[in-house]
Amino acid sequence: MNYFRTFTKGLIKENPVLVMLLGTCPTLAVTTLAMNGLGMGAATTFVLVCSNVVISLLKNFIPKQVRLPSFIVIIAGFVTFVSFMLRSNFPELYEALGVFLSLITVNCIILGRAEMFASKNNVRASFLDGLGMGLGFTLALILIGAIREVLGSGTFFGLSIGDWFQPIGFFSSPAGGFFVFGCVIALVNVLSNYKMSSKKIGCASCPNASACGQAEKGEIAE
Amino acid sequence: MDFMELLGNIWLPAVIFVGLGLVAGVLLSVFSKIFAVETDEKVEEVRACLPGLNCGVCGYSGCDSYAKEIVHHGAHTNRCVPGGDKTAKEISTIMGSSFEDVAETTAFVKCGGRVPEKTKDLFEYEGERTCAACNVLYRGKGVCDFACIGFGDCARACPFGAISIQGGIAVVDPQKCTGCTMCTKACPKLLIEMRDAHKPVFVSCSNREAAKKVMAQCEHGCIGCKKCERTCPTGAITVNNQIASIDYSKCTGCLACVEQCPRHCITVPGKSAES
Amino acid sequence: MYKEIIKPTLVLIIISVLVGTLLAVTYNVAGIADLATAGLSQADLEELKPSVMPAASSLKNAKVSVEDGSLLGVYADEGGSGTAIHIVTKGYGGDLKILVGVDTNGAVTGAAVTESAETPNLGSKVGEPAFIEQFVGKSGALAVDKDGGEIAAVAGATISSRAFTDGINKALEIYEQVKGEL
Amino acid sequence: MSAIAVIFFGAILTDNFVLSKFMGICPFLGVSKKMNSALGMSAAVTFVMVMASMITYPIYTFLLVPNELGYLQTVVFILIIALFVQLVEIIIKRYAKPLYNSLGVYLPLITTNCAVLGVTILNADNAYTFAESVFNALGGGIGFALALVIFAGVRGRIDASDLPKAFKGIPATLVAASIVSISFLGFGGIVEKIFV
Repeated sequence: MNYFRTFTKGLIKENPVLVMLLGTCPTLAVTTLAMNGLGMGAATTFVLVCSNVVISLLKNFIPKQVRLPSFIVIIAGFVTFVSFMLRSNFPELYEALGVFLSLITVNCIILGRAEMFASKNNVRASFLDGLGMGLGFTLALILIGAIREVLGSGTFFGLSIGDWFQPIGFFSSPAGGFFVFGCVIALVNVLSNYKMSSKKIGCASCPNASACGQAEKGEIAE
Repeated sequence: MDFMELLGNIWLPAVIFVGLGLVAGVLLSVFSKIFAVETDEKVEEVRACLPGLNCGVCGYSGCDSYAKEIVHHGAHTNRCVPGGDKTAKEISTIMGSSFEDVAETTAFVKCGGRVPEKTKDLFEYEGERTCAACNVLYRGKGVCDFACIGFGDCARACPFGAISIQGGIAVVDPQKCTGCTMCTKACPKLLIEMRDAHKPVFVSCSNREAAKKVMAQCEHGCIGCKKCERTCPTGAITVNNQIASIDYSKCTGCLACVEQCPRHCITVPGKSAES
Repeated sequence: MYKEIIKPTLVLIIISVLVGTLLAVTYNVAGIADLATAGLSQADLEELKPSVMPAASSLKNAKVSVEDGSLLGVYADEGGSGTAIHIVTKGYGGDLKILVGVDTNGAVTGAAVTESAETPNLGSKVGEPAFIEQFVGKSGALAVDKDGGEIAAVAGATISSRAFTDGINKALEIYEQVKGEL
Repeated sequence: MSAIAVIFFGAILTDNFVLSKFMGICPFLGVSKKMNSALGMSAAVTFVMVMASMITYPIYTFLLVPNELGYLQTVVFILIIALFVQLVEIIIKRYAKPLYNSLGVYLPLITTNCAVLGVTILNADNAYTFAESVFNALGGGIGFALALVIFAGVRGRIDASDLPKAFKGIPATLVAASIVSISFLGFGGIVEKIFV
């Protein structure tokens, strides 16, 4: 089990947001500011790492019938814990993330890694995989957040980039989110000279692939 | 926040979760036991060897119903052409019935009009890159109305990747083609037909115009001169309404007609039309 | 029987109870409870005081019996110069929360937007002093010029301006009901 | 009455769950390739959203709020949704096999769909009444269906059109989603004024 590769694959090669296109809901919603992207990324990484570790510990005790509910309860527990921490220490980040903080529970990355990786590998690998995926997610969020913040409100991590630039409202609107995300993925396609985009979105990257009876019929979810 | 007060605040959530966990656990396990779907093992087994294409060549409405038919009503086990002999053998071992050879077929494209070597386009087409869309516009962009448009609707439909677009027209790779006929349904100009897999010869043209017009449109087109008809020892190849076609039950694969054809439009797969 | 029913149920119960009680413990121990209901913290009040009620000495959270969907909090000034009422109203982009200062005879002393989902540098202009100053000293039901009132709406942001004005009216209304209890 | 109508049409048009609230984008991108899978998915999502709102409302208002346990809402809601989805899947698999074949694959996807948990949390945060919650969920589901169906059509055209190589596939879809989302912004001022 090459631990180094488990860690780094989440960063670029299998970046959950830019390559596997998981967790797109928070990616579009909270990246109006780079700081929010960082906050959401950090919170998600914390939850991802903890749930991966706990799930890989308990994987042999949880019977098949109640596998999904048990995973989800563990993940939701960690998410609520993170929301406590944020509410007391970083209230303005807590306000900014809003409902998406509790939506981390249904973030496709966390359940995906839990189902596909943590429930099959030992604790150390799961920990590294969670960390790698989490950092990859955070990097992608900061990248998109920075672009939208600079173009949308003329500031970078809160510091104004000078008043010569008239901020374009479009980029901080939902439509802007889609647009920037699309362009970033196009950029990733170019940089990886089209190796990555050949990965189909079908069942392979779906978090429930292992738990779902229809997984081998790849083309339905195509 | 002394201990008693803490307990006071905690017992309620604990009770709630015991209740929720109990309800969830019981419901899930009881449901998955009572409502377990009684699957007939044998149907599952047979279904597992079928490729799952639901192409309908076997004459049933898809692999699930074909598997049921085999197990419950003793349908022939050699109907699955894409599965070929391998699937037929597996099913007959499961069912314990004797193995019947599968009449394997392969698809072929009734057009060899490569652009620009053999024929040319009538106009520059800027619209959507699908044959279906282009076919709506004056029956395609080629000078010959029957020509293959080459935007690859058939290639996209083929689950085995057996069809590729070469020189602007679709070409079938006999090794990869399993005879599932999905491409014949995808082609808007109905140019793709099935032939006996063991007889590697087919007419790669479907132009029914008079000879003079065909000459003007494409160097590869069949002009209905009937030379092939005269040389064929078994009378397998006949020309009806200006186009040659092969009856594969009579054809012995002697390839006599290939040399005779002045237009070289009777093709052997794998070798280009000229040789 | 055991394998298929009792074991899964037991496992699920244990997991959910564990998660539930751990959360309850952290919730109570870390005292998140009183954090949540405080609404505007002391620091926020100090920060908003100049634009909401310059004359006030210090605003303290006051408990009132009035129950209103859009009322978030009431903060009375110890110096007795008036009360600040924190309300939420439906703006163009989503919720618009305003802290409105009202003096003892029911006139507006100032206001500040505490949370807004208005379109940046268009609807959000209602939070700027230029627009808010129009409300200072006024009382009773106010309206935007488009609806025949004397408040000049922000150009191109009529919906936000109308929402802000409704918010001020709502605050004045609540002040009337709450006045007795202060 | 008008409040419910505002919420219902708001959820379909102005604050559409996918195009302006950004909930449920993962299945939205993954499934909207073919029209029939888009319809199947949105039917399943709408059904689960409405049922989830109906089940979570009483628990939230009568069990959690009186005892100040609001902080447990995430865990309780998601447990109920996961349970409900799995039960529905078992029942459909048992009794409606064809329905299961066409719709079954989407049910496990729904538990990880942000829109389903999102609608229950929004109902709780905005303290909607029971009718408002159900209509919010119904509107959200129909809005999801609307966005998905519009998108299946748009996507069919995009895949067939002639694009620069870098933009083929998902990037083009996202740019198209951005344009569709702008059009949905246009409904902004309308809904409030019609019913008030």
